[in-house]
Amino acid sequence: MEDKDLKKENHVDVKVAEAGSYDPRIIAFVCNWCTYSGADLAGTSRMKYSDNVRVIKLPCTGRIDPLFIVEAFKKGAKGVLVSGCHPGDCHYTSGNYHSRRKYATFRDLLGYFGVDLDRVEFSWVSASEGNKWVSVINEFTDKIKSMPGKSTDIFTKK
Amino acid sequence: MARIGVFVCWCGSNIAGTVDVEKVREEAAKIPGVVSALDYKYMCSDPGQNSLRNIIKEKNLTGIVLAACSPHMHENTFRKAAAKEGLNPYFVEIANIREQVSWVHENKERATAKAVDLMKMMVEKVKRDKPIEDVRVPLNKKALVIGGGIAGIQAALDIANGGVEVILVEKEPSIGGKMIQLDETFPTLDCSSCIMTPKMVEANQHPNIKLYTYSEVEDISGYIGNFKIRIKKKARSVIEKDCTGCGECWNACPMHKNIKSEFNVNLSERTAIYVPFPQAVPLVPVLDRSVCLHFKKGGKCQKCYDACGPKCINFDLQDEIIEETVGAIVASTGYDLMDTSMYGEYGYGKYKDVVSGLQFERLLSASGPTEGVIKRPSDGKTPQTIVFVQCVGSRDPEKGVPYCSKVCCMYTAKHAKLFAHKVHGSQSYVFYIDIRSTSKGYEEFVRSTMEQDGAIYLRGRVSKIYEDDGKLIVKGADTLSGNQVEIAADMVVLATGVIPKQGSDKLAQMLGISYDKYGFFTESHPKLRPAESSTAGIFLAGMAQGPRDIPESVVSGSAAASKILGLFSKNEYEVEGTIANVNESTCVACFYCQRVCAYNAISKKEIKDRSGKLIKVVANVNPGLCTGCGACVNACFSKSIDVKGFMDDQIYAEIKALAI
Amino acid sequence: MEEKYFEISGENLKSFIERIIADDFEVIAPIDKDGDTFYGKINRFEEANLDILLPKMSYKEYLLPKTETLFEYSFSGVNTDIKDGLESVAGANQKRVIFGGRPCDAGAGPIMEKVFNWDFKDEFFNERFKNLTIVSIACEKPDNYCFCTEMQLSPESSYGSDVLLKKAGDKYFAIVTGEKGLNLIKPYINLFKEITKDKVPAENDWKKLFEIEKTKSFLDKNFEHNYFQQRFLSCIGCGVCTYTCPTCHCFDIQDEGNLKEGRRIRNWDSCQFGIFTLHTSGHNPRVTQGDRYRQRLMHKFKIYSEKFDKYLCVGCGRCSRNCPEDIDIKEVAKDLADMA
Amino acid sequence: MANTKTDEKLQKIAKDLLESGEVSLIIGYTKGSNSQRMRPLFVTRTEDADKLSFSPNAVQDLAVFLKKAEVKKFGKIGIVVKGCDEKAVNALIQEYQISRDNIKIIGVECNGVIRQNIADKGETNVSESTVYDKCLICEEHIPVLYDFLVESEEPKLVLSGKVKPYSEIARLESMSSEEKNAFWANEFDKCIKCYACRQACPLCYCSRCIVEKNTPQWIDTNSEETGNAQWNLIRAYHLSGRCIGCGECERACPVNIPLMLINEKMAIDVYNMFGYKSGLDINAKPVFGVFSENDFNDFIK
Repeated sequence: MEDKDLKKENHVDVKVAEAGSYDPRIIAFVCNWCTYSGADLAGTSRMKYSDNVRVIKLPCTGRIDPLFIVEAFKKGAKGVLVSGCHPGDCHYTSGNYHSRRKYATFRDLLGYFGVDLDRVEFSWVSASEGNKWVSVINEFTDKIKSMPGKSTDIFTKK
Repeated sequence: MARIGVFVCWCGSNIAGTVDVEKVREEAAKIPGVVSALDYKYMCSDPGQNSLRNIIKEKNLTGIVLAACSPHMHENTFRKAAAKEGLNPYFVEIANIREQVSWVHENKERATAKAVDLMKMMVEKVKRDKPIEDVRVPLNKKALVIGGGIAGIQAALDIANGGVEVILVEKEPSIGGKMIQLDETFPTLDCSSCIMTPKMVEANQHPNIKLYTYSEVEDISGYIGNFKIRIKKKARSVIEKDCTGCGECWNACPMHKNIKSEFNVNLSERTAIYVPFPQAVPLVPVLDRSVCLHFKKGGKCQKCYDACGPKCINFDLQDEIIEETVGAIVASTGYDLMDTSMYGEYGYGKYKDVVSGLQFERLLSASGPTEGVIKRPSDGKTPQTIVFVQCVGSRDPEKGVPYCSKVCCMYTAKHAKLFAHKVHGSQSYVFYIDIRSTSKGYEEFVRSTMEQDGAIYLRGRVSKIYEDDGKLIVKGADTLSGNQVEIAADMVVLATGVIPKQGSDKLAQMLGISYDKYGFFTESHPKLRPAESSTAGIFLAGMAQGPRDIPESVVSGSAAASKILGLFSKNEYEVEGTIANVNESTCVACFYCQRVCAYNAISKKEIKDRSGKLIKVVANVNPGLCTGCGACVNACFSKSIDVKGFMDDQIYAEIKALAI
Repeated sequence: MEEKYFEISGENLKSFIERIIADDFEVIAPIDKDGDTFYGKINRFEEANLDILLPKMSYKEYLLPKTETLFEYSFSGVNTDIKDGLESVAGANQKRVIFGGRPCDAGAGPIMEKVFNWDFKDEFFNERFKNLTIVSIACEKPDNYCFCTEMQLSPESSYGSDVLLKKAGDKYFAIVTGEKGLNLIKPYINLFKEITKDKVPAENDWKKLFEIEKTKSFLDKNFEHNYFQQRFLSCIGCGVCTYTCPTCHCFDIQDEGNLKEGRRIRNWDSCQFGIFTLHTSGHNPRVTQGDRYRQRLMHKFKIYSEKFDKYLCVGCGRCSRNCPEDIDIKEVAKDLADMA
Repeated sequence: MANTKTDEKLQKIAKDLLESGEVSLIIGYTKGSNSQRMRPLFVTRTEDADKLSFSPNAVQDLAVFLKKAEVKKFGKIGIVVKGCDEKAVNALIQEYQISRDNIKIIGVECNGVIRQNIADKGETNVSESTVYDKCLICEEHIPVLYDFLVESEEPKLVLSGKVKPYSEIARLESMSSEEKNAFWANEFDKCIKCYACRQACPLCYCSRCIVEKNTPQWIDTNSEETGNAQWNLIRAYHLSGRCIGCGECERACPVNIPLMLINEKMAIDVYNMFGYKSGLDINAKPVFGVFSENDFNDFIK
């Protein structure tokens, strides 16, 4: 196929979204070494998964501040995923351990304030777990899609 | 004002087949601050890189975004290309629209929309990139090796032969470690001291090696290139430089009963002033003050002093503190054997003729207490039947450790073989769980022990050992035949498992390196960086990392040495500049950052005014140690610390880009 | 307009309030909430707590909301649309009545009005102030923290009220100070009985504890006095004094939004905050809490009065009652007067 | 009012400390603007020590002053603390804000302090219905650490169990997300962003609070539902596992947001998850400065 044809054939109008469908945005904060690589592996393995997710890469789970979750909700995310190396596998030794304490506490606080905890997901996905990445994203997306319009966060205007 | 260039790669049809690259480019052009947007078939190709470089030049870009494959693929390629045009290489951001878009999504509209989003996020991120300079740390080209076993000696020799000064610190009076205690080595059966002694001597005489025996590292501070070391040289009570090693002193010592020889694993006795073994390096005795009559009875006895020709015995010598500065460290502290007395059913400690593998080595050794004739400790008779029990403590999560000690299968085979060679007509039995003989010549070695030397291998565990009429009755299971077996043996040798050297956890804490739950030092990466610790400038070698045999220990010593020689081949150590950065004006010195830092990279810094008065204390990041993981950022309440390249502001901008 | 005087029975006052509520007036009155009393919207007369001396917060927020949108913008990629925040203020809340406040709170209105009009006419404030009708009730028993009398008002002052009610047994005397008040009661005038001024009992002779002019004269001369640093060591800079004050009016202008849409807002601010005067350079002219509390005193008792011939304080005593560290501004003002 | 024996003891300790030069400042309480109020007193001269006093109206946590630069300048400081307040001193030592060597802790046995808003209305009895909830769950009537202890002459607080401290927490926990959300939205709607909660907190010692940082803007500046919720969430998060429960934030709040329902909830949960209580041991490592490999992991896929 000529380059020109390829361009033409694939030209789409980005703005088109299926009318009436609920198309929630999901933001995923992932560590560079495990989950980001795991997501890359899903790509090189040509696995298919839901396209609602937007990944933000950070060096380590230890760098993923729970407050990013708040910011993601503030800016319109309907679900937020935090994912990093399995316990014991942290590239930086202990970033995920330190953060796990914070997440447990922060999540608790969010729940107490009435944030629907179904909207906040945490996972450990290693660089070899492309398939786990796919299932985490698909399941989370399905869950978020199943609760349209339910606004139970306290960070966006009602 | 930002001048951003966006380059959308087709990756042939890999991206362009699923993502409307032209649309991505059009959307990019609309973003304020984007002054150039281009799509191209293969951005990573030479023409692709050239057009990128040309546009950087033409448009005087302040940042570039590649919407292309994963940053793990080509981030470096594009950074280098940008750097060639004088752009800070960290002003390059990658939107991963291949691995995380085109290859995983099928709906073109939606894949394109996602690609546009990812591109926008990176545009907003790159707008907020700050120039990052890689950090250069000056190097003190001197190395410290802690532990003078085979791994440490090998490391020290390799480094020294590379022309670099080495300080070798050994806790015991002599270097040599565990290897010098061994008799012959598997699978070649060359004698351990024959191959070890020349190495020890070489280390002692090498002009680039400064040897501190009977010494311990007391304190370490600093970081790669600049570690400050305090070494405690324990008082030997012998003036080293004057001693000739003649032996008059220990021959004169009246204390020759009841002091067990450490070197012979309690199978013989030594004097209060002693050398651990005749080939000790240095051949200078040590006076053990805890048992010496002079010290115990108020200075009356001085027989050794009287006997000494050069008069080099000095009872008043004190511990000495030596301070050194080095640029790199090798931690090769070796191992201990597990205490097997918890296996009451084996009777170790109770029956004299139940010995450990290392004791058996000493019984085999020509330099050992029996001069190489195998004799029972109880009555000195030569045993005709020996039962060897493998996996004592190893692979036993209940009572011992869950890991495999790796060397026992081989040394047990060696013991059985040597036993057969030395005592003709004898019989050995080996209780094993599995035979692990996976290196060159190992399997053949075990086979020959079984087939040529007649050792009977029984797969199963020993349940009980007891004494009966001068014999040790060994009861166990042969799981292959399903029979219970009972063997009347003259001796039992336990292949005790290995554990990290006592105190290695303390040393690890001092060094700021991580260790596993057993106390073995952990590698920076178990596969790709096996010679490096988690802390820059500190390298690992030998059994301190985990069970391994002699060739592996030698390899690891050499590996650590070559890492250090590589490091020292430059005058400065270069670290990626993506490290933490403290805002000193808002830091309140709560030091949560320090608590969560896995690399000891945070220290306290005092800010003083011109008159020297303390204004405040703040956190300080050591660029040589920081890895840029960002745990400190997460720990900081006032947000006074940030990581270059992943600043809070940039993360927020990425999130915000999605809301636009 | 000349002042007009009326009598109204307790019963009729209740009818009056309930009828204005029925006629779509938003009536703001002291209501009991969370163990204290705050101003809030009432739907029935009984909800108002008319016995309480003063609600914990003033009703400043009805004149200067804690967050006010000045304008909003949206950017389509080509055009920018701007919506003036005043549009939502104008037209709304035209029928808002503050009922049951005290003369001190009422006195704050005109004092603030001066600030918002001396150079730049603040349309937001003016629009809100214009639409507010204030029906106050004179105090019978001021407490120890009250010092309106020292602040040129009194427990019975009608300054700033559109209607001032004075309780007398079962009934109230109503002093209507102008058109705004008269317009409010006109449709319900049959509930009121007009009387002549001489029928309204004369004001009590309220004693002053100190002369505020003396406080000012101390402040005139003693900017660097050690008193401030020592006395306000116990100030934690919480700003509760300024936030609950009916006359404190500092605000901070901020932008919220992104490339696509956003707004400019103004939020309450406080001179008690460390960063209030923090320069970008890192220099802060008011380093200590002593400096900051002095600023508050200066502004209230000196700077404002030099410009507007009034003090920026109505003596309500909220800052003292609400201060977590028990700093009593009346005591402080008296200290300063005594030292003058 | 006459000196009580407690007052005399306090005065004596303060005088001795000042006279011997062991401290250059004593932070204590003195009688306040009405008979039912106490206020902080800063004593630098021995003759002023006579003004020191203590009563069940001594509601303030004086440890808050230890974070003030103006106070730190005094160097060695003596401080009068109740059991709850003393935990703040410990936490400040743990977080390197003060040095144990620079502080003399004058502990006062406390059997509860009367809620200020009812004391202002004339309540003088110390009973389970008049003291703060924190007093009902107090386990440190005698401070855990002190250099001097002044024992109380007040009768011990009698707990019948009828008054359930922080009972709202259990009620809130049993609510649905929507109900919780509505509850807190209503509470935070009252917030005026005066940050009195922060200023009154002895452990909010940052010289530049996260709310004041605008690159990025962590917390919306507005005092509406978004900005208020973010502020209250982040304040609570930053104090989780650190709050020692003195309740000063809630007392200072001019709009009566029940902040202790948040702080106490987090204290309970942090204890349940990590076995840590703040401010009990100056040698303990703060809960977010350490981790365990076995930490709670159930919520992570």
